[in-house]
Amino acid sequence: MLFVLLVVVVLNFLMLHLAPGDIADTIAQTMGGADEQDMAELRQQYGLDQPFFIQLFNYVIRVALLDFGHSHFYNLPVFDLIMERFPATLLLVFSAQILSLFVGILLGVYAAQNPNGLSSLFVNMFSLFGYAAPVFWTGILLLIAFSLHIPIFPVSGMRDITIETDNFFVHFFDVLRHLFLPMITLASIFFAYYSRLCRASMLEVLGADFVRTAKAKGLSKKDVLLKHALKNSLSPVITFAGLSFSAVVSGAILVETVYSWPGLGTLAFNSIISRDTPVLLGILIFSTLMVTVGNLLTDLTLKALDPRIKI
Amino acid sequence: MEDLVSIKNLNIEARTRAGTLKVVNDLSFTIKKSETLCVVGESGCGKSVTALSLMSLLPEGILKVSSGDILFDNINLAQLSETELEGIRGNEISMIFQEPMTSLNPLFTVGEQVSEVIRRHKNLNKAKAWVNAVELLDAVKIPNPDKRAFDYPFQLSGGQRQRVMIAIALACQPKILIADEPTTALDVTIQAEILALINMLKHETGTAVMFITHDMAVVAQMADRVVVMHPGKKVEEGTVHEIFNNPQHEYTKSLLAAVPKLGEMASKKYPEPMRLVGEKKTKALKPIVGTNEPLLKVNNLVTRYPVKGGVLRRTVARVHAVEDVSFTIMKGKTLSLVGESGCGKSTVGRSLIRLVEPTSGDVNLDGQNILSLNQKDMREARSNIQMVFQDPFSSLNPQRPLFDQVAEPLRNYGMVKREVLQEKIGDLFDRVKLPRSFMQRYPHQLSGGQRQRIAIARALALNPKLIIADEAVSALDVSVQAQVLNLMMELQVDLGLSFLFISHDMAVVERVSHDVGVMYLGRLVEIGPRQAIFRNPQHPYTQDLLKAVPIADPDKRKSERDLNFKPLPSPIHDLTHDPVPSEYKEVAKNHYVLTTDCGY
Amino acid sequence: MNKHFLKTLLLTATLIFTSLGVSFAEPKKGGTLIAAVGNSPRHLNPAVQSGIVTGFPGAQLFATPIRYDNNWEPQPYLAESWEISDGGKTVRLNLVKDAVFHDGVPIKSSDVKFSLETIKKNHPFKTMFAPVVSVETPDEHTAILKLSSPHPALMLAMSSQLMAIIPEHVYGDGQDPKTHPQNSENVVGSGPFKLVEFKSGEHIILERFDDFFIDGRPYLDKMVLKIIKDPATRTIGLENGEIDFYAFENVARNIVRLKKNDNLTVTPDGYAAIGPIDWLAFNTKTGKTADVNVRRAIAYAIDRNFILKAIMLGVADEARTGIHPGSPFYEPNVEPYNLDIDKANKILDDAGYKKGSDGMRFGLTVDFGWPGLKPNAEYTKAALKKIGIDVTVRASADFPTWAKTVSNHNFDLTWDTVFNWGDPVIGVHRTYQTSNIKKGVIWSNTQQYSNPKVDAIMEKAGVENDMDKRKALYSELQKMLANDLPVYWTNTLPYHTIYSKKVGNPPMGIWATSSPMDMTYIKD
Amino acid sequence: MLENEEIEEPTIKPVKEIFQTFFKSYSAVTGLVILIGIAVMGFIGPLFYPTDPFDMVWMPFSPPGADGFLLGTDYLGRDILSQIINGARVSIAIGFSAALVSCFIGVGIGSFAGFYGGWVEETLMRITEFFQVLPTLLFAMVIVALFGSSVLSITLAIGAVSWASVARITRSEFLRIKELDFVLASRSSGSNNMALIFRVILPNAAAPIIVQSALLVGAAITFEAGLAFLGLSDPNVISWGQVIGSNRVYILDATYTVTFPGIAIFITVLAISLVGDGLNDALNPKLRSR
Repeated sequence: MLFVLLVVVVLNFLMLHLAPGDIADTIAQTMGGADEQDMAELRQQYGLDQPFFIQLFNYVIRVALLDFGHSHFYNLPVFDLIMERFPATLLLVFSAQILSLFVGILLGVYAAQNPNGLSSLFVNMFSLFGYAAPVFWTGILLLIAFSLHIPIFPVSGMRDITIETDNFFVHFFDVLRHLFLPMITLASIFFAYYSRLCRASMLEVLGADFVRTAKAKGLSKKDVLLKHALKNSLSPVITFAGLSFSAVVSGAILVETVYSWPGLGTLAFNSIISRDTPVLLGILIFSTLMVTVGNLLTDLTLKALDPRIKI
Repeated sequence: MEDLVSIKNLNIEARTRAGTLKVVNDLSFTIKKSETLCVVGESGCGKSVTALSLMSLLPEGILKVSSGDILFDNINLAQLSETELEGIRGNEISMIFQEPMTSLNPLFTVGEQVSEVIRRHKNLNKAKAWVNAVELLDAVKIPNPDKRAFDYPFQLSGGQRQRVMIAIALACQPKILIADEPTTALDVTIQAEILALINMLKHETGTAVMFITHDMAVVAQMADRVVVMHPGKKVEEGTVHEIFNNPQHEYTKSLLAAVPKLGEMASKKYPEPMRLVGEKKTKALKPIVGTNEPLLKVNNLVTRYPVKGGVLRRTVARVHAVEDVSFTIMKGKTLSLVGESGCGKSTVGRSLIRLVEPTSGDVNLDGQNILSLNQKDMREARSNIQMVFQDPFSSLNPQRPLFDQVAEPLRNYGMVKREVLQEKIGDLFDRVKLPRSFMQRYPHQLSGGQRQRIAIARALALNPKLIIADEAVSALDVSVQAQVLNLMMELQVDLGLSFLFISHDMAVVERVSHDVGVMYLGRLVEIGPRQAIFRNPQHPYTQDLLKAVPIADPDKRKSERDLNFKPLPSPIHDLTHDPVPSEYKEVAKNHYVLTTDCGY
Repeated sequence: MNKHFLKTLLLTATLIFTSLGVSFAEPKKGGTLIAAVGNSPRHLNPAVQSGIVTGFPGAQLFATPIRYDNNWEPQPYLAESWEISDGGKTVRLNLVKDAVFHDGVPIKSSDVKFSLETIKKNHPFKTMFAPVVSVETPDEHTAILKLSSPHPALMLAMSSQLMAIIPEHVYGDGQDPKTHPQNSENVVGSGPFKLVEFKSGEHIILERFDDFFIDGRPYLDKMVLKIIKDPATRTIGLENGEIDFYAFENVARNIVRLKKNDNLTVTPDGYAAIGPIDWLAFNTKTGKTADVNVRRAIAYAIDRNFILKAIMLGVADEARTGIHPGSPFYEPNVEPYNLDIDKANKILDDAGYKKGSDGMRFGLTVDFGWPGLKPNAEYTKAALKKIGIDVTVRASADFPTWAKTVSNHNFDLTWDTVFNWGDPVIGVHRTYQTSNIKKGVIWSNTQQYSNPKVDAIMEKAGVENDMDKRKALYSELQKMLANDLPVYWTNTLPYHTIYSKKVGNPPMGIWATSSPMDMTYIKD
Repeated sequence: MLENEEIEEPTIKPVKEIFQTFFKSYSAVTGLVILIGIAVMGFIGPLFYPTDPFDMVWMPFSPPGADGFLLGTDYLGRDILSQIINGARVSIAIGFSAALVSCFIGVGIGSFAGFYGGWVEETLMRITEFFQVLPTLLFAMVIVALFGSSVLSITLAIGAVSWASVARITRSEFLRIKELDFVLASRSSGSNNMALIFRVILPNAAAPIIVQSALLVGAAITFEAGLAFLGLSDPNVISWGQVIGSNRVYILDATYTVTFPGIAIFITVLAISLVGDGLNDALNPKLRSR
């Protein structure tokens, strides 16, 4: 994990270095321009006149001390900026992941019972839709449908800031209402993966010797399916869920942009438009961290599920 | 006695892409209360399918009973609802399977899995069922059952898992226990224990047993009556003595002829091919004499694998796979290495041609020290030693035609010009008795025996001096095994080959070897001429091992009290472990016995 | 039935009753205005940050010496009166007596002096206060600005957004005002609203400042500025009533759509001082566009009408020169370069740019300054193909990259939107002056256009206090520029304000939302 | 007595049988037909429908069907049908070349890691792991944003971020296959490492790699669309994603400008995944009985 973070930090720095134009350029242009002398001053201020390796070293040290630099666009420390947005993305990513896992497993188990039947075909088609439709497109269509034509969900944001109450539940349900469409949109991509994987894995497990043993014990169909088979077929699904964390985060960027969800995705989008590179790279580090933690959680879940796994 | 199970004119069909296929054809037999019926036959004869149909557990959509009746306790199983069947399964009919490694659910403790079946059929509460389960584990002789009940299957050895399966099967005192090849995947010592356990429990509870196996030796040990099956049909039925002493059907006869029986070579100094039913009687079965000129000398061979661990992936321990092993193979002779799984015999074979890199020792082939060669010279040296592997399904590249596979070594060494390659390969096909028309076929178009022939042809292509046959016949049905063994012996005579024959099957080893080495936990515990080892085993391990081997003769049944095996210790040691060198005592000419500790 | 339910019922009934009733003509106190903002501001201190994004919250948080009504007339604000003397070289401001900052500290003339100096030093609009030599503070409520020359733009420069009065006791602590922490949080302002919360990219919440120096104002209790970047999302929000107010809408399609909505008012009023003009700028120094004939041919090949009708859907106005048509200095009688493909081809043929075998003469690149101009750039590609110019559209992912390219003069053509900022001296001169060819500085004279006559006229117009004479000078300037064509001006950017019918008195001065909304209220 | 064992199911089937299995599946054939149709449309279509996608041919925002424009016109009056026809070429080309790039990197890294083991594997898999946790879209955004949005940079960016799955699959296949006896046999009959990797193991590992790469094509197309949606596309070429991205502001009134290219992407990705499923069934004998 530390290694991954170190690599991303170094990679960040390399990209910054290789890309045309440096931070001083960007700052100068954002403020409306600067002459040669101002530029030199800026470069010195940001340590850009130092040799490559010293700059790299300084960058790594700064990141290690949680100093991701300063956003010249928002005029805030990048770390503060990211911490402000981080919870929203975390909420979206994890709720979508859990929802898609839940629905995917449900569909997969359902389809596995009759692998060649109509229900299986239906599950397959349903999940393929989520897989093949670009997530931002799904988002736009849902937005038009459920915020404009049938306005039952809010258009944007995460909270209705006009609510004036300290009641926790009011706020909770308000966030839930805002979360609903983005979460469904993001989860829709992964219904496909999880349900197909769960179906395949269930089919494989249903052919396993120990399922035959369970049947030979005289257990009911339900017990065989939900107790013996399901628990065993979860591992590949959860493993894959861990691997797809980075894809979920990627999807979240698009979904956030569509729904103006105040998370790292919109921040990243905005940072691109304003070439706020420190923020962008900070987000990259943070989301890598988020994915790594997600993977760790997956490993822990797998371990809880399967006594054979040691970490 | 009363019939417990009665199968009448049973037909079972398989649905395949090619259409429906009859797997079981008009089969009828009965099982009486408290008797052991062995159903014997080679792979694909329909014996396991019959067992599953008795459980009504044929895989849906693939196999189907097309006609016939299965009566259990005078109830026609076909007329029962699924719920009623669930009440019978595990309760009145129960079953154990071939693979103890996969037959238990890996995610539940064994206690849970045993108590589950009790709760299902006996309506006990959780705590009582657990107590009952622990008692059952004790009954199947699992040590410390109250503690082991909390273990997961992966924490148990293969033999213990099969005991758990037996505990599950016998939990509700079923009227019949179906055992489908329950010992095939186990080592011979464990097999002996499991067979003894089944026999003991059978006598205690009076349950009937339907025992399915391909192994005539096991049949001889277990059966009261025998049903012999040959593709889908019953060819013969009778008591165990009738079948062994006076077989009627040609197939039964050929099957018995193909089974090597431990002890039948005791009087012969040199190995010789088997006489198989159907072959011309006139064919001379000459003993294979060989020479006394050493070909391969192995001294103090040690092979250890690192075990990596921790954050930095450092080596934290070592697997001591081969520990101070020395032996010599003579030109034109066969040395067999025997031992149970994990004893290091395969690693010895692979170390010799450096498929795994030995840690230390000398390997001297015809005066050339193999371990000191550089990569290029090693490549040359490999042409003198070739290997034949165990699994006929994985030993050939599925994507290349057979011609290419046999030609591969020749091409690699650039030994033969292109024009004569065709002819040379043709010769090799002739040698292993495969039609030349097979040259453009792919491996999947071949049977297992044919594949092993191809593997042998490939090994022969470079005119090697030594062939390492690593369990080369273990995966084959007995009749095919006998043919391949005969072929190997024939080639040995014709080409003056030496073999290092690695096997776990004592009866086969007795048939083919000049010399035998017994391995245990990485060490050679005893080595000497075949006759000396089998007739006069000196090391306690060799003695126990020989005791465990079932003999394909119902008159030579083993009794339970002979059995007392120790569990195999772990070959993994930490880095500081410094094993003592192996020291041997020569008890007779060329017969050496390990005197230092080997862990047994 | 419990008490709570009764109460709710009563409340609902009241609400229905009042909403059905006639709305009050008189402004009413209380209520929350939900406004949308198209982008997240960098921070909230307009003294060191230009732009309309900071301008909106900035004008609510900070008061300016004067403010303008919608007839370009200066009105008292923080300065209750002012006198101009010495031929325009001395300006005396008399401040309101009881004004205080949000932390309760009185606003003194020294704060005005500090603010002006800070702006002069840090604000990108260098011409705004360039002639101001010094500020004298004879007493706490009087500030006297001394100028080196008359400066007609000064009054405008002292109004909304451009001259925020910031507290010296906060920003004078030695930190760089451009990166001062209190630019974003704990803002101590001087305006009608104080900051409750600023979450970048999410929202800005403002609430009424009770000690505001104009009694009874502001009317609103609270303003919530939601930051919503996606135009479609904003539009849906306005349509389903989640958002009451949005200014600076420039997506023509949305304007047309929202105009059809009975619950909303859509108006282009209130942007006179912003003066945004879309134009196609040429590199007049290097490349093919250094030739005025090429520039003219391009101008003839581009159909301004198409841009107005098809891209802008008729909601934008024609702009023939660099001065906004809403400005009193606008001169419409210049060569308009109406679409004439034949003429364009002829000019190029005559100038010696022959068509090649593929029908193409030469290639050019076109950049664009912000995503809204992408259609214009794409249109340019299609339009210039007809006169044999092969145009490659260069997309910069971000503003700084484009700005760097253009300000370093590495371009052929670029689409851009440039603001007049009220007076030509502030927003117009900068793009044509020879002296303002500043490499690396965007919205300077990046065309590198240089004409001594033009320079001379601008110099004169900049200090001319007589309105008619000034108009004449600017008229001549516009004609000369149209002839040299360093830039081909097409249209105004169609800024519109959209607000719900329940909003009373939306800001309709010349500065749109960059002016204080102390008079805005919510009808019942 | 002759050998009479049953011939078991082949583990890897010859080409002919693969084709047979593939073409027996209706969904796979449908997918293939659609895919070929789209490719034909993209590459030959412009000959029959020569309208330049960049030309303004009619009034902006003509609804579909009106005035002879089947799918209507966009905000500049450009023909959306022509954009979809021409966009197919770019979208498919980017999809395939990006998948090819990832396949190349993934197979290279995966096969060497799986074959050599030890520190080589350790290092290579750490790198793979890194690319696995890197949020791909974000990383590609950074690359494109920093280095400019041209077709090349977009293709390379997509290729560079999506190879991890191929590498993992290749490695695990190599780990599995290299233990099989025929590899040992080939080694003991004198094959060198390169021959083992490329002539012996890789052909046997091809099936899952091909299936994964096929799916990557679909993923790359959506990926490109996602980048274009965020405004990171090359404005000088028409791709479906770009059509969506640039029409995005008009979705409320001219929803069709976004709907049609969205449907085009949807159908293409769907077709690719159907083909992928078909390939999977045809190449993977384990799944056949299901």
